[in-house]
Amino acid sequence: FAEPLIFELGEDGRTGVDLADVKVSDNRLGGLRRKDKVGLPGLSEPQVVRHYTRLSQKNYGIDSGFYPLGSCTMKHNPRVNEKIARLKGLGDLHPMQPTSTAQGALELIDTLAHWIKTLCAMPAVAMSPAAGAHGELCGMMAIKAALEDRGEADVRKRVLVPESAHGTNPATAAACGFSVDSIPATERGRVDFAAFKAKLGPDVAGIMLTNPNTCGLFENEVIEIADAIHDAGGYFYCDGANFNAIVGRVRPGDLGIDCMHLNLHKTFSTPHGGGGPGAGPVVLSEALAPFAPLPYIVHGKDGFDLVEHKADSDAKPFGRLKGYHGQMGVFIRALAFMMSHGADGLRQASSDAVLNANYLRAELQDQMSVSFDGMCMHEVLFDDHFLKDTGVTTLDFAKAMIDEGFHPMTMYFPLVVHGALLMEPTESEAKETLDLYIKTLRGLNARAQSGDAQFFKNAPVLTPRRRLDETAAARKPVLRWSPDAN
Amino acid sequence: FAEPLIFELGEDGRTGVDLADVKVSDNRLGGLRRKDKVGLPGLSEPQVVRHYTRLSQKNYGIDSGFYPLGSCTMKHNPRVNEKIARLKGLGDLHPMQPTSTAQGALELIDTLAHWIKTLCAMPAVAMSPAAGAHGELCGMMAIKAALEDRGEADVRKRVLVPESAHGTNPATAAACGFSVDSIPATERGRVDFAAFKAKLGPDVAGIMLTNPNTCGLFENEVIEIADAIHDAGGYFYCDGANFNAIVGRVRPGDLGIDCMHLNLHKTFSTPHGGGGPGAGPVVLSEALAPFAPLPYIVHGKDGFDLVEHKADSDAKPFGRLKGYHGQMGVFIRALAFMMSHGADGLRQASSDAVLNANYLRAELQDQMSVSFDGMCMHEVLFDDHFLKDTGVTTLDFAKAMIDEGFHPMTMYFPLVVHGALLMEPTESEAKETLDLYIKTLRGLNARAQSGDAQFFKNAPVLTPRRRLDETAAARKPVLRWSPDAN
Amino acid sequence: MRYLPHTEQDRKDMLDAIGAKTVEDLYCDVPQKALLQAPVDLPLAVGEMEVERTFSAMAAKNLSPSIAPSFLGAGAYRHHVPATVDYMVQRGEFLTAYTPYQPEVSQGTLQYLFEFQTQVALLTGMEVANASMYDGATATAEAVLMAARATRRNRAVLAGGLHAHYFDVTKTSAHSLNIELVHPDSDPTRPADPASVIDLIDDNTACVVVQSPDMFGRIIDLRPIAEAAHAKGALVVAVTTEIVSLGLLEAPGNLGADIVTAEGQSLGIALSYGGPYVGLFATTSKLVRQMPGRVTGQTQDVEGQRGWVLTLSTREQHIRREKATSNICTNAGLCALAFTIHASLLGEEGLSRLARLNHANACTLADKLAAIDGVELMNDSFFNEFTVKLSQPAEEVVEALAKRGILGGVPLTRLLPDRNDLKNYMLVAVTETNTDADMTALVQALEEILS
Amino acid sequence: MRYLPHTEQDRKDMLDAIGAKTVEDLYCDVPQKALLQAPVDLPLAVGEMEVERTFSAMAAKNLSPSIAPSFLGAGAYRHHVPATVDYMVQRGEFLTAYTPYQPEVSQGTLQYLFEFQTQVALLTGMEVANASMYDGATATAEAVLMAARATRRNRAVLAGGLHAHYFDVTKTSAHSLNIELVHPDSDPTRPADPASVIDLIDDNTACVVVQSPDMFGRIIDLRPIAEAAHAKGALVVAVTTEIVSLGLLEAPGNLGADIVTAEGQSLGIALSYGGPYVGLFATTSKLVRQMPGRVTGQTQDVEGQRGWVLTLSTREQHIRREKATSNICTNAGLCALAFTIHASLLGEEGLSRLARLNHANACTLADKLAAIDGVELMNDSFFNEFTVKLSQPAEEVVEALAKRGILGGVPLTRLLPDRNDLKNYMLVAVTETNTDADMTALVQALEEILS
Repeated sequence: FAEPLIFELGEDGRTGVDLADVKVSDNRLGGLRRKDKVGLPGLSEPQVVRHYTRLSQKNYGIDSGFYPLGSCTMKHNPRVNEKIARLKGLGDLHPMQPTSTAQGALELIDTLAHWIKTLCAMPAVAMSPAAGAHGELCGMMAIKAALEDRGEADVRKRVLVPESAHGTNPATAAACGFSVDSIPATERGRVDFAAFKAKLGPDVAGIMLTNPNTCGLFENEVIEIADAIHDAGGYFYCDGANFNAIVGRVRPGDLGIDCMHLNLHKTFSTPHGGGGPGAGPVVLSEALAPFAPLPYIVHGKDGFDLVEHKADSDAKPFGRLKGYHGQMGVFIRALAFMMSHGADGLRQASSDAVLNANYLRAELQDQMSVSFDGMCMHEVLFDDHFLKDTGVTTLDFAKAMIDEGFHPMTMYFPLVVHGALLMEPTESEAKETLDLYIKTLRGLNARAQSGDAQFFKNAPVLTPRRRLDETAAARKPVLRWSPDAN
Repeated sequence: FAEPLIFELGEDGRTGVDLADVKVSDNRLGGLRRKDKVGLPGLSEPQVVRHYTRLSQKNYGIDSGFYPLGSCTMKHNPRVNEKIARLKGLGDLHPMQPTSTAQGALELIDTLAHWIKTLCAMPAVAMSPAAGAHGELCGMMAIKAALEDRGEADVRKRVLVPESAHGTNPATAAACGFSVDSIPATERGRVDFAAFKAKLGPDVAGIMLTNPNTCGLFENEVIEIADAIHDAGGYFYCDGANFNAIVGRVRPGDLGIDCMHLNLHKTFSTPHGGGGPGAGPVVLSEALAPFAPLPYIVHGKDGFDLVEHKADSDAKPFGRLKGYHGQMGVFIRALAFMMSHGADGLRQASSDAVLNANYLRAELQDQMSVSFDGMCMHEVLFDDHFLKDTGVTTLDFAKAMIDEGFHPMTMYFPLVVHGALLMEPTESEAKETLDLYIKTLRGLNARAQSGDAQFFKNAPVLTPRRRLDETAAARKPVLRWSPDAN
Repeated sequence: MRYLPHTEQDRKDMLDAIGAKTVEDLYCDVPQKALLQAPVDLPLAVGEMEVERTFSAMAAKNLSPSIAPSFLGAGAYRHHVPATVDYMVQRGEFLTAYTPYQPEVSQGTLQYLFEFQTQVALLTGMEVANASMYDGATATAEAVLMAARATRRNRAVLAGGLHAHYFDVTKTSAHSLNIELVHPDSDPTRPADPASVIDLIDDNTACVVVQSPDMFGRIIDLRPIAEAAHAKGALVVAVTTEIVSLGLLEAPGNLGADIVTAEGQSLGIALSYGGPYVGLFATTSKLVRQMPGRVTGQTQDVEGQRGWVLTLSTREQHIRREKATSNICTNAGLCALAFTIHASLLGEEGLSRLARLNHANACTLADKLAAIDGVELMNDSFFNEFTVKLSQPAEEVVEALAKRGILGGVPLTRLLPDRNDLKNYMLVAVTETNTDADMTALVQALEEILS
Repeated sequence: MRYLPHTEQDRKDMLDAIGAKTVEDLYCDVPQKALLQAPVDLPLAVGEMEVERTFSAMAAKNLSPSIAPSFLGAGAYRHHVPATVDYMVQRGEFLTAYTPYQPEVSQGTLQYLFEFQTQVALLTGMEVANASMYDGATATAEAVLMAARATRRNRAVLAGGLHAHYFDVTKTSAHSLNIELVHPDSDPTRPADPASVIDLIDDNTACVVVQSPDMFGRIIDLRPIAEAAHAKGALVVAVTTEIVSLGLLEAPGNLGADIVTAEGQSLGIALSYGGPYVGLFATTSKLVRQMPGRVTGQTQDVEGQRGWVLTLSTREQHIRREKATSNICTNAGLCALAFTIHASLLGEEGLSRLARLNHANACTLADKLAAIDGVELMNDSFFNEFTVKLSQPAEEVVEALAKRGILGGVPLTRLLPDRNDLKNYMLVAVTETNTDADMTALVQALEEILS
């Protein structure tokens, strides 16, 4: 059933909140009292509840079923974390209350920082970035600040980025004023080490490498890459989007990286429905630690203290990335997730994630075309070779999965293979779920091979909406409701 | 998608709760340590979340859409009440903690009692009954106790019950050891006053009358009925299932009733998903008040006190109905609902409920056959006369409504009309919702009149399951999963 | 008002459509003298913020067992409920649904009730269970009525260890139907003696009701009693107030029970000052058509797909009216859901660990308390609750503990007020939620108070 | 472990299927020396109960603004959020979904984002809005970058009243892209003077950034500044840290703004010690293709049914990579949802009442405080926050208030630490959540402290 827009449901004079109707004078409003109405619709509380309930029913989440969206680490979101995040004394704390009244909050952030540093074997972590891309910005700004500190910022302007990287990597480099130089991949899906070395030079600021990479593979020459970039005077930014494969098994600090962001909302499972909020703390090596942004926590004589402005003389913070002190609500949930698992459980979780991905690989490789041989990490990459001559595209195949009750994998990313299908099962999924998924994909492939392309072209048919016209949406954008237009 | 039973999802060794694995000796178990396994399946937390999420998606609630189930008062369930019921110091109180440590809880119950007594103009209320039918039991036991106190219990064994009554009324009378004598209805849908008077006699214990009655009509001779039953030496039990029509507009105490239960979960909107929990406090007249069951609250010198055993000499409690002190969780929500509305809002709510029902009546009466002329109260009764010769039954019609996104009305109740369709819109519904519902029913009726009976016989088709075989279920009952059978 | 959607214009338009001038016209059938002309004398509407403030203020006047070390039991137990349980129960499709009269759009409710019935049957070791009742006490009363119906006898023997509220509720129901109850005195001072019950069974006895662990925490062997009862043609009703105990103790179905009733609060359900809870009711296939309460059964739809419906409704009031097996109409659906989700999260392993943890903690505290001067442990056997005899009146001790911020136990005289001989006895319950610090606090406080 | 479904048998079976002996075999591409052989040095797994205890203990070390009278603002405001908001946000289908890459199964997310965009556009008086950003500060920084792109100029004038964090964040971003920032000193001691900003606009100015109410609570008339900026070809970025103010104050879109950025926390979102919040970003249709961040657009499906998709992705990184309008990839979806639900509950009437209530309470408190010896009210105009000058250093006063259990205000030097001249100034915010008792407590405490 179509659900109207909230603007189509309202009526003047209704409200879903009861508040006193006080009059105010204009004396203290600087002559700027609003003249017209805002235009918000009036609804009763029951109407609002029903509207958003119905909208939610048009959505698919992890709670609904398997969600193997590659590179997004869609794992179980524990509900106890939601409960904890709402505790009085945590969820209701004001960011500007005196630190003497927020010692528990600072302890919490400091404890989380300790877990992160220990898991990464890194000496420092900047907590404030609000998301993965924000963390990238933080890391690259720290690199830039270090280069400025060395007086080489005007020279070292080039950043090396593998062609398999997420789009945010080059976008971040650009946002920091760097130019981007793309490194090709080998046929094993890794950085072409020779090509990489050939690109090194005195103008190189550093490399942005995702490891495990976006093909779901561990960069087996990562230590050599680190050594080489360091030898060339550059820094090693590691994109930690795929940290879930190695938590408790491999510590980034042992690989020679200089900075890496963690997607707390992905790896450590905080709900980020609809695409956020996230949190992207960045671990920093000794070389970059002094440039960490404000604010940060220090252990003072009266307990924890929050440095919001440059204070100690060794610190050379490159600035501030965000209002206040970071995504506390995400910190709480991430720390609860970590503590629940413990050192043992986190290690088990990453192993199970890798096990699940390899199981999919093993059980599907005779049907679908695995892009690269060998063991994968926590996600497995297929390309559309197996669909050759069927008339079925990656997109069609994905849409058909929806009708079978599954959220599709990531499509057409990474760009290094044709018609990519990137599957990330995560550790949350039981073997039975994977088995059902495997059976379904095998069935769909049989259907594709049988020549029934139309079945795929028609899909999905069981969804609230069928295929949507994205071209029309972009050509003549309608980005809001308005009283006349709709 | 079919969702397996939880027993079909589990695997030995999994668990969704982490608890220490302590060993215990048998020394203190009286030789009765369990020998075999219970047989519960093992599931991880994510599996449990997904399973019950999916089950919920096969359900329809008020949050999903319009739910005009007659006589059930399916109104909006405010979420703030859920929040309040979970407050520390309320939701976690133990029933046996010293009353000195639960003064706030007793204050809350006492405040709710005050609201109930004021709304009903009655001097006393018994709070402990757990549901409407339990309240009926309470009321009839109070009547029985009063008759015993008068020494007439052995004589007055007959209870008069209108034929339109809910089945619980005669069942309750029987559970109290009374015989049931049915009073016919007039063609106006009310108690046949002459027939009622003719049935009065020295063996009559009382009358159980629902008012507004189950036809959605106010018993306009209720005061005469009260006078007559009192003159005959009997008591007047009023079934308060339909109190929602008259809250703040008519006080039962002004009508001469001796006792009446309130369905807090219906009239005062506490969630009772799947059929409970409820709460059925019973207001009592001066005549019945001394017989109120245990426990009850009194105002002592040190604050509130809870009388759990017969104490004061005037009281003649007929006994205890339930463990502890009543449905506190329901009390909290009901009182929050009452306070939110206030005296003004409650009166407005009942008026709106009656307005909505009459609006349905007015807008549908040319299409569907209204059973009784005149204004209705908060629900409106149709019969299947309008479906005559269409081949469509009340059941078929109701099932077709499901495919249109509505929960059906109550069917085949009350029994006084043929093929009843009893609609109760409640005050929660906006005019737009009613208009859409009206339009839908008119459309369905047009289809029925057009001779397309098969459409109705096939319905519903858009539901997780289509029509289920209830006869087979009853003939050879399968009431549980078992390892072999399923 | 935030819950009411109509504007004044809506109301006017609707009155016009009805052909009424005012709302009062709609109430034309109400006798004029009974129709109120103004709101009743109660406070006017307030906003959500004010409502929250009012209730928070009332909550603040109570001593919260989440904050105070708490050792209260007597039929209601504080357990840790995983957050998942409450989140799932609050999903609108569950929370705001009603009785599944329309099975096609109620398969969620029906399937969880079927799962609930199965879990209850498994836990109790019985063949079938209903879809829940109000609480353990009312379930027990219903069991006695059912036994009377099934045996066509009108006498029931209730063992002395039956929870006082369960006895009282049963007595209230039995009184109405002239069922005679025989109830030997409760005596925690001597070991539970099956003979004291067995001797009371006669040829007119419909059933014997035995609670284990009993009101004093003692674990009772049902077998000799069941044997004696069955020999006389009487049914055996086994009662459990702490369902978690069945993770460690033998299921009553394996000990001769014909009907098992229990309080299900321990799994998934907030203490909430005594309700709403969930009554469990299980029995044998043979007796199923005598069983009170709602029940869900498996069937198929027209396409042959497995599904569930309410069934055996020929026992119920809307069909049978005064001949129904019970007057109970509602069940405790949401509480049953909470129970089922908690049980599903625990699973075999979780329940077993939970039960062992409870018993281990109880053993620890029992020994600690027994070591205090002025405290005597009365129980040879127990699960997570036991009785102690104190050197001072228990009610005074409990008040003194409360003043120290400890909810120390339930004085037996709160349950049995006429038993002055028991005034020094206190029930103490321990669960997985009690920390070592809790226990130490109780021990130290008792040492001070009793010294 | 409760979150991990695999049993050891499952793991073994899966390894067999893979053809691996151990889990270590799966990590064969990791350099051996970097592969850990044992868990890292952190605590081991614990149950839910222990986790709750740990966090409750940390929470107990903080002074909760739900308990203490609280007058803290400075860009984050305590408002009453209806319970409905949080219940809806927590529905699993919303909570556990991700970016709506598959629109057919994401219409819920997409439609609420479309509603959010519309609400933001309506509130700000602008033509279009994006689907949210991290917070108000980052949104403002992005606005400056966008203005530089759109005008191809690299200089921005930031009015002195811009929130210090917003300025700092903008400075950090601008530094990377060599955008020059001009920022006159913040001065709450004199009335806000448009001329001080207007004089700084030159022909290379990409934009002027003006906050209203500004960091000191003053309401700024954007019109003269906008006129001057537009005359020089510069864009106007209007900033609001308290979105509720737009229920009472003129929308910046009606005062000449080309871009509006705001902090949306006030509607629906918990204070949560500073995040996550939601950045609002609105602009004109003309500038829409320069707008950063995700955006939802309306379209049709193959059956002609209205639906929504993510659109204008040619601005974004996964298409444009280093040429994207911003590096921002995620939005603040759940926060946007909370904002939207709260705004929907309020509606026109609710928002207007809320805004008036805030202002009325602020007027009341401002007058009460101004009457205290040693307190001077600095503002001629304000919405729900104002600056007072105290007779003692504000940081000390705030600590003294905290000792009395009152969260009294924000010392200006917390935001502007270099401004020793402002050490006696304090920001005080008042909302609908402040009771008369709260205000009385603050007044009395200040009287004591300052006497």
